[in-house]
Amino acid sequence: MEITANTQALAYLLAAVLFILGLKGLTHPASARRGNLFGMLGMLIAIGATLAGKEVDSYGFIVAGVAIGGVIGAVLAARVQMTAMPQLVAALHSFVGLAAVLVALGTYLNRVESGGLTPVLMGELSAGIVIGAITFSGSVIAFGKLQGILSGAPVVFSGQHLLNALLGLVTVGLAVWFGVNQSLWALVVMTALAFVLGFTLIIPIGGADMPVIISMLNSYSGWAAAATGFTLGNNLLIIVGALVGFSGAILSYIMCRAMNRSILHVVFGGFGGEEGEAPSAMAAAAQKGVKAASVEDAIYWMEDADKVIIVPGYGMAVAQAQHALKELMELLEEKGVEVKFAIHPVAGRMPGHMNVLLAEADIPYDHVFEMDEINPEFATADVALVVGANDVTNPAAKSDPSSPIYGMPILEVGKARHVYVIKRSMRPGYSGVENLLYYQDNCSLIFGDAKEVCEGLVTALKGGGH
Amino acid sequence: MEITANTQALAYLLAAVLFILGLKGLTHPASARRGNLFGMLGMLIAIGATLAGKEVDSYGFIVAGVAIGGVIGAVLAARVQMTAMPQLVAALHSFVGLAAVLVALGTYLNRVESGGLTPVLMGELSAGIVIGAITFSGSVIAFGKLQGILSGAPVVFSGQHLLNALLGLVTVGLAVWFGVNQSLWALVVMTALAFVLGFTLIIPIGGADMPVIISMLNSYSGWAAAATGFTLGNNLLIIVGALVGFSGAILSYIMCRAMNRSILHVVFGGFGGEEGEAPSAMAAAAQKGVKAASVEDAIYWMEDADKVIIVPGYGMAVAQAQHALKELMELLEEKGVEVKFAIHPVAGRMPGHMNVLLAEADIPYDHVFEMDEINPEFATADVALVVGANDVTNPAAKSDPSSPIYGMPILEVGKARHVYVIKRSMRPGYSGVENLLYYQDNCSLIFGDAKEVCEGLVTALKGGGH
Amino acid sequence: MIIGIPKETFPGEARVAMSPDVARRLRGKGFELRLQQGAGLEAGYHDDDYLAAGVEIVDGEAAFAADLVVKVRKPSLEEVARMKEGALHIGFLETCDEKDEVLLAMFERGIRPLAMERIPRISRAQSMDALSSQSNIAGYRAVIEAAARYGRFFPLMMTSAGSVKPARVVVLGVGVAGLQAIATARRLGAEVYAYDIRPETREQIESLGAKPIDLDLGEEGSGAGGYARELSEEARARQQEMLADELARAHVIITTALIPCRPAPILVTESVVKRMREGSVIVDLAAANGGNCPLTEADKVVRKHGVVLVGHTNYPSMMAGDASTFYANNVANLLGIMFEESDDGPHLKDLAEDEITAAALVAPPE
Amino acid sequence: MIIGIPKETFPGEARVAMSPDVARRLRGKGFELRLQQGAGLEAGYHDDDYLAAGVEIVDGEAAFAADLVVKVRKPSLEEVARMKEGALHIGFLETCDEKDEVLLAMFERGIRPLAMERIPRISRAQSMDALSSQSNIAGYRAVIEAAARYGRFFPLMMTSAGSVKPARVVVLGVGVAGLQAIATARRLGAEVYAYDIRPETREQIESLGAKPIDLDLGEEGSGAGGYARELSEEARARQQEMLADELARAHVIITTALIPCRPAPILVTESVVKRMREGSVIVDLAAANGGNCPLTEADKVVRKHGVVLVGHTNYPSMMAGDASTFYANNVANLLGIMFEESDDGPHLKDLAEDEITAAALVAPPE
Amino acid sequence: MPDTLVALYVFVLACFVGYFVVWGVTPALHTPLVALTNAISGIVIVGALLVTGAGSAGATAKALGFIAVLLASINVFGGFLVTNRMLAMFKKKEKK
Amino acid sequence: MPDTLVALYVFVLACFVGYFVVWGVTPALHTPLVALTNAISGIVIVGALLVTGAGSAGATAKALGFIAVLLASINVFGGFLVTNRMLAMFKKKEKK
Ligand SMILES: NC(=O)c1ccc[n+]([C@@H]2O[C@H](COP(=O)([O-])OP(=O)(O)OC[C@H]3O[C@@H](n4cnc5c(N)ncnc54)[C@H](OP(=O)(O)O)[C@@H]3O)[C@@H](O)[C@H]2O)c1
Ligand SMILES: NC(=O)c1ccc[n+]([C@@H]2O[C@H](COP(=O)([O-])OP(=O)(O)OC[C@H]3O[C@@H](n4cnc5c(N)ncnc54)[C@H](OP(=O)(O)O)[C@@H]3O)[C@@H](O)[C@H]2O)c1
Ligand SMILES: NC(=O)c1ccc[n+]([C@@H]2O[C@H](COP(=O)([O-])OP(=O)(O)OC[C@H]3O[C@@H](n4cnc5c(N)ncnc54)[C@H](O)[C@@H]3O)[C@@H](O)[C@H]2O)c1
Ligand SMILES: NC(=O)c1ccc[n+]([C@@H]2O[C@H](COP(=O)([O-])OP(=O)(O)OC[C@H]3O[C@@H](n4cnc5c(N)ncnc54)[C@H](O)[C@@H]3O)[C@@H](O)[C@H]2O)c1
Repeated sequence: MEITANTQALAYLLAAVLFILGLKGLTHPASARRGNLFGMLGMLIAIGATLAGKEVDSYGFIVAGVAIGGVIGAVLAARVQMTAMPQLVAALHSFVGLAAVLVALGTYLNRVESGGLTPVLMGELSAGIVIGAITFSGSVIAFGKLQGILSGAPVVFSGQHLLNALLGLVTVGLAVWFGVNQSLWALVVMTALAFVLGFTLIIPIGGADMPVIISMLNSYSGWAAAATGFTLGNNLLIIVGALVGFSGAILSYIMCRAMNRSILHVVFGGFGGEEGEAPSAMAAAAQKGVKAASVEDAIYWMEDADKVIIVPGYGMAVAQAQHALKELMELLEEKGVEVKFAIHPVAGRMPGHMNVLLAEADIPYDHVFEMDEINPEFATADVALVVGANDVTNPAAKSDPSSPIYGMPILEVGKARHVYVIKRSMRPGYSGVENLLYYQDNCSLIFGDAKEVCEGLVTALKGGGH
Repeated sequence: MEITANTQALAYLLAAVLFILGLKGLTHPASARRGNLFGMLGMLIAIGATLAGKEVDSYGFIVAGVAIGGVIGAVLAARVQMTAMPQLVAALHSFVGLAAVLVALGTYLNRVESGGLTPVLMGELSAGIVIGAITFSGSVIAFGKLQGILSGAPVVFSGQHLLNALLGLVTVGLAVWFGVNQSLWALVVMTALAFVLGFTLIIPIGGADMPVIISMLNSYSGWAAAATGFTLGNNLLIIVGALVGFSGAILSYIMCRAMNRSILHVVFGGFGGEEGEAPSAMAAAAQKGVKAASVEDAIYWMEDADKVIIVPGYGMAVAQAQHALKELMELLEEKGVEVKFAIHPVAGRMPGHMNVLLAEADIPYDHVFEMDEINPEFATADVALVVGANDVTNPAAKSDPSSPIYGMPILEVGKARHVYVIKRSMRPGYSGVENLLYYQDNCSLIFGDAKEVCEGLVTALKGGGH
Repeated sequence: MIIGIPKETFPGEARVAMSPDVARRLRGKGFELRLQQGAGLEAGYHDDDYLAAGVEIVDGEAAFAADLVVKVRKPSLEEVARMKEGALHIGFLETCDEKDEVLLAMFERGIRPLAMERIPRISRAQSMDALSSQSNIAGYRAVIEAAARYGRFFPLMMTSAGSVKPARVVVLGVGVAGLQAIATARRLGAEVYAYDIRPETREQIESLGAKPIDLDLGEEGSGAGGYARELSEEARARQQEMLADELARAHVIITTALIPCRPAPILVTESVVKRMREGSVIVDLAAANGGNCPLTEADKVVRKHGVVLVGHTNYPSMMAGDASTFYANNVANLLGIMFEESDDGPHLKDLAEDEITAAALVAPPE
Repeated sequence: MIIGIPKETFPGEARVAMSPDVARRLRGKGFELRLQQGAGLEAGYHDDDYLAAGVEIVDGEAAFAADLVVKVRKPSLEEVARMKEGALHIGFLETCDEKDEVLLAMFERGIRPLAMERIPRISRAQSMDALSSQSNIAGYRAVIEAAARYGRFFPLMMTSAGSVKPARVVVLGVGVAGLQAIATARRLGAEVYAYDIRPETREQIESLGAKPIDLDLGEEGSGAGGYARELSEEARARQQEMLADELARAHVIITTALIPCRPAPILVTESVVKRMREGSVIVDLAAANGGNCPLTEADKVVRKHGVVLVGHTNYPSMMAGDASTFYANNVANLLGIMFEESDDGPHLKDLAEDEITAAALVAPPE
Repeated sequence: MPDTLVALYVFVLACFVGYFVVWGVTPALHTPLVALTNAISGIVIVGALLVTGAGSAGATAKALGFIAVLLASINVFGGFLVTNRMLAMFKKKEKK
Repeated sequence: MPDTLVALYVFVLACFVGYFVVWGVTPALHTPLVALTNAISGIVIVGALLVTGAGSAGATAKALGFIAVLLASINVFGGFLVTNRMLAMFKKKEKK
């Protein structure tokens, strides 16, 4: 069944709208799954409308390509370990990039034959090829770093920015040359240089910044698609390409902000370079294999938990975070979450230290439990929020006879479904012993001053915007 | 100098981008003035490109119209009282609506002559006329209500929704008839009915909802422009029309949410009708001519004030808002605002009531001042925030010898540049005397529980989003 | 206008009716002040301080022989005899009986007494209301007293040597003293419950973070002028019964329930005291009026059924420094509406004209 | 294993080494307990309560004639004589002198004493650390005492009868007692400053919302095991001088500065006391060791230069109920690591093996 | 693509932009934002110009167009200036 | 309007939509959002289809196109399914 160009255009518009709604949906947990569905539907419509359009009249290769690719994609997606997701996404990116390059080359070949080559078109083609190639080789490097094939450490060498700038200029020069002279060698060299550029752009970037880079490469792949759209005069590709390109860029920016990184620093590895306190704590954590988390991650699990147990320690006192905790408690209770405070007998630096402060913040006594009462409850808690406590949660006290705190009873926070620990650094507590809790799978650290983080939790819980 | 269609299209695109940036700019105080400039520039480019285009080749009427209209507009804008702004905006709306109707009619006439009438075009024309007409008569009514020519009270009559629905249906029917039969009488009757519909849609809506309605009519005028764009095949009109139409609708929704009103209720006057506590307090306030304000309004002035004086009273104690006030204090101080607490000797219900609570929240003693110390400072304060205090701020104690509190010294909050009072209702305080402070020009009330409002202030101060 | 400030002679009274700071303020308004030597000593104010404030230090005779005598406590008959005929007297009169012998003695000598306790409880008069200012001190001090006599912690404490539950404090009567007692006990970390017959106190109790005890007596407890009224026999019995369980679980009870010019209502019965835990404390601020607990003995601390009963009747005197300042301020504010400033010093106004002075001035019985 | 709990005979001592609750727990572990009749009375625990917990009520002889005697205070020579040969003794020994006559008497009779004050300050031992648990009480109680003896308000108060400034409280020595004193004074609304020679206390002071006083002594104050070390002559003089102005402005001073086995350092000199405001209060928790203020008199409350000096030496005893529970818990936790459970009751382990018992056990001098 | 379809594409995308652009507006700016939106909706002037300026336009159409130009001009000039005046009120004082 | 201009209009507007659409995303959804965006960028498949499916396409072009279709398909299928798996982790338990 062949459809008219108009019907196809309408279908394309519909697909574009679905993509927009899909992305919007993914910004909020409640609508995320629906968002993904919208995305799938949009893709289905886009492919269907293309195939049904009059431009496509030979299906053999297509069916084969889609079938093979589809199966590979599906199997990959189904088999991959959850922890290997980032690699997979990087790999997928590289495919998009390569596909964009191939499409541009194919278009060039087709047009050479049909003879519709204009300078504008050649420019569009070049853009598609260059961006696609950068996306490809960049993603390959990212994949290698994530997979551990390449070292995750940032590879910074002097003159790196100069080299990149030079490569970029030459590539652009070649594109212009190609546009004006239709010279095939220019096309080939340009393509090759673009691949190299992707490599030199991404290789200096450290493993910690990879999530941002993946998002950035995503953005590149969007621009490549848009360029392809221009080449083919296909509005759907343009819309979706621009959409992906811009939203990917914004997303990278948002991620950088959340991680307290400078976007410039990330995109051009080694730029700027000054790091604040938080990232260095994060770096230390990353080095030790400890998970760092954001306020929003914690809130995500807390806001519809059944039970949250808060474990205050000396850090809460130092930060004077008790008032913020009170507010957090109230907000959670408004959402129907049961909130309890667990007080270890030696938390803080004097007997009853936590009691004084919690009472000051007017936290009702019936919410405050001593260790023996509350320990059996951790197993049924969805989240244990450890606020500036350390030694009193350290499982080494139970398991490691060589530890100076061996034999001290502890709060068994590790039994909760999720554990979030608020502290400023990887430094140990009073006893100077490293806390084994942090290496547990269900435990993440939120680095920062306890008061600021708790206030952040409150703000996040209140939502804010949209 | 005539420009090519392509150049014109590019200019139009630039204008559209400027309009988008303009609107975005207006969402934040820092960029607002720049936003307005962008808007002006966009309009200049749009008009210039149109005049320079090949479609326009007779300038006499145009120059006259623009000159006269421009002068009238400028004079109106320069002369109007600040308090009469809403009326002016309503009046301007009506002009847009009428202009849209006239343009549609004019296009119809032009096309009848040149003979390019298709059903699609007729449909687009009808849409432009109907929406334009509704905008016009609706804005006229709104103007009348705001100006006091018509009564501001909601005029609700039974069967009103039925009538509107009927009118709407008949109008649409006539539009179809016109499209199919090109019947002039259908066009005329349709136009007339649309004017009536604008009237019946807006007349039931009460004065308190007028701001929202103005924004809604704004949205209508956008849709009218978009319809005109379709008629004329002009992409700029389409973009800007859709932009104005959709953003106006969203803005109406946002305003409703901020005022705690249902958008349905507002747009179809008298719909729903159940009102929460806040609106009824607002209603009482409105009746007495007391200004109600939102948390964001207060924050707007507080966040870059030099000095804010907080006046707690019994209501703070009832709401236990002291912890939230502490946080507010800290946030303001972070922004470089000087924050002081003013304690009236008889605030609360026991001697030292406020002191106990402020100390509980750990508000440092050196921030807390007694009446005699702080009274001279109100005159230099940018904002006085009265949190659940009433009698102790009542100027009647100084001015009204018949008042039971006559002779009691008060906190002279009225001397601050802006006064925001947090309380739940228009009910008086302990002494049962109405507070004359609320009628002062610089005073606004924020209705709600003191704790909730203070937490709202904290959240607003933290920003949240974008 | 000469103001005389004699030394208080009531046994155990440490307060003085004037503080150096307030004296300085009054001097500035043209009053002459004469203070009996050593009158402020027990409150921590030396004669030197007064001298520096422009007060003349005199002997007792001279202090009484003033145009206006300012005292804290009710004067003795002998003291009345030392006053000038036709003088004014400001101070607590501590009597509801207009035929009281001291009053009669005053009337006889043409002395016009203004009773501090009769100042009406209107917003305007709050700054002259010595009953409030002194009750406030009593409320604070009662809790300190209770904490000092209670052999355990007030706050909750979870320590490596075990946990202690917070003390359960019940405050009966939520007037000025009761509110301050609630606030102070809460500060120390106790779990505080409170009860009053006036229903409007519920919100006030919560405004201090404490928990109100609700009883349904079937009778309204609010009387005139913000004071409570006396309950019927029946309601009183119901009240005692309904309170019993709450009180028996308390570790500290602070009672402040008073009805002006009536014996204090009995709220804590002997059977309740018997049920309380060993070492519990009852501080009875109504001890002077018979006590809210019949076991209290005025001016004594006794232990009965293992419970410590504190019957002090003069808490403000235990904090004589601040109490005297407050009192002196109240007096000065009262003088502020009694006198008109003029070039030749302050002039007495017609005391019947202002509702406050009219109410405070005790008129001779017909 | 029979545990004997005699009545404390030290003058004024109201505590008892065992509480009914803890006794019940020990019974559950197979210990037999014998309590001297009436031993718990002053702490508010009746013999009946102990009986109900499975404790045998015996006379003094039987209580001492146990395998393990648990006491609070150092026994007298006469009491040592009543103990079984080779018995164990747990309690404070209150001496740093290994040649102390009571110790020697014990060694002579083969009695092995475990000194509660020698339990090391490591995380694991916190639940046995009676020095901490009792200091904690002293810190709280010291503030209550100060508030009761101070003739003014602790908190800031702005009232219609005038404002009072908050009391300025300075805490010297920020160990366990000092921290609790800071916390309690802050609760009451005082403005609290604190000082210690150990620099790590700075953060701890702030963690309670108080303000640290910083002095630069040019010398490090932290000693071994969390305790302070004694300063050089020179540094001590500098310390006194630099503190003087801060202290003279204080209304209440609570001193807790101690160095184990050394006389208490002098921090508040007479000249400072003279400069303090009339009616100020100094509570000297170091009174037993000579006092941080030379004017303090142990076990007395005196007034010098208008300042009240409180020299009580046994605050825990004033809160004997909670103090005894804490102490009993400490003892029970110590027993927990001393004994191994087995079918035929608890078995004593080798006390030299665990670093805690090894440190607590006092060995006869070579 | 035919013009109407192009118009539809543009319309739909512009609607999305309109949807997103004003979220997060500070309440204090509600009124100025309405005023600016109003000014921008004066874009119908472009339509009016086209109608009036068309050489082929008849007299009636020209007349209608003239009125439309006039009205829309009032709106454009008035709208932007009013917005400007409102925003002037929102000028905060300089921080020292 | 010529096609290239139309494309430009569409491109610019789509950029704005792209700019606005992901603001306010919950951090917990950052990774799934990247995954979805990745899947959507598989839209190049449309280009690949057009190149491959063009009757006029030469053998080289067809071969290139085929590989492109294959790669893009992996991306499309893999991308959406991965997103789905990630989101499955985010399924919260039902509130009682
Ligand atoms: N209770 C007593 O009587 C007493 C007396 C003396 C000693 N102790 C000992 O003290 C310890 C108490 O355990 P604990 O878990 O309460 O404390 P902890 O083990 O000392 O740990 C406190 C943690 O809080 C963090 N922290 C400090 N300031 C912070 C701030 N502003 N914001 C966020 N985090 C902050 C620190 O990590 P960062 O530096 O990375 O932020 C530290 O790891 C035990 O070892 C106990 O034996 C207790
Ligand atoms: N200090 C003393 O010793 C003492 C003793 C007795 C009497 N008084 C008298 O009490 C008065 C004290 O003055 P004031 O200004 O502190 O109190 P006030 O005049 O009684 O006013 C308190 C205000 O707080 C508002 N409010 C109550 N609950 C609230 C909540 N949850 N959230 C927000 N607002 C709330 C009330 O308005 P809404 O109901 O509209 O919310 C009320 O207007 C004086 O008249 C004084 O004479 C004082
Ligand atoms: N100008 C003013 O606004 C002002 C000034 C001071 C006091 N007041 C008000 O005056 C009122 C009385 O204050 P007060 O402290 O002098 O009171 P009070 O000393 O006379 O009595 C103390 C409390 O005991 C309560 N009481 C009496 N009988 C009782 C019973 N059987 N059971 C339980 N409670 C009982 C009373 O209701 C009162 O609250 C308060 O409401 C106070 O706020 C108002
Ligand atoms: N296991 C544990 O972790 C544990 C248990 C209990 C106590 N501790 C620690 O042991 C330390 C001592 O506690 P303590 O209460 O028994 O101390 P303490 O009673 O021996 O002394 C009280 C305080 O006085 C201070 N001091 C001594 N000389 C001083 C001087 N000249 N000037 C000022 N201050 C002086 C000391 O530094 C100490 O803080 C504290 O740090 C406490 O936290 C640790």
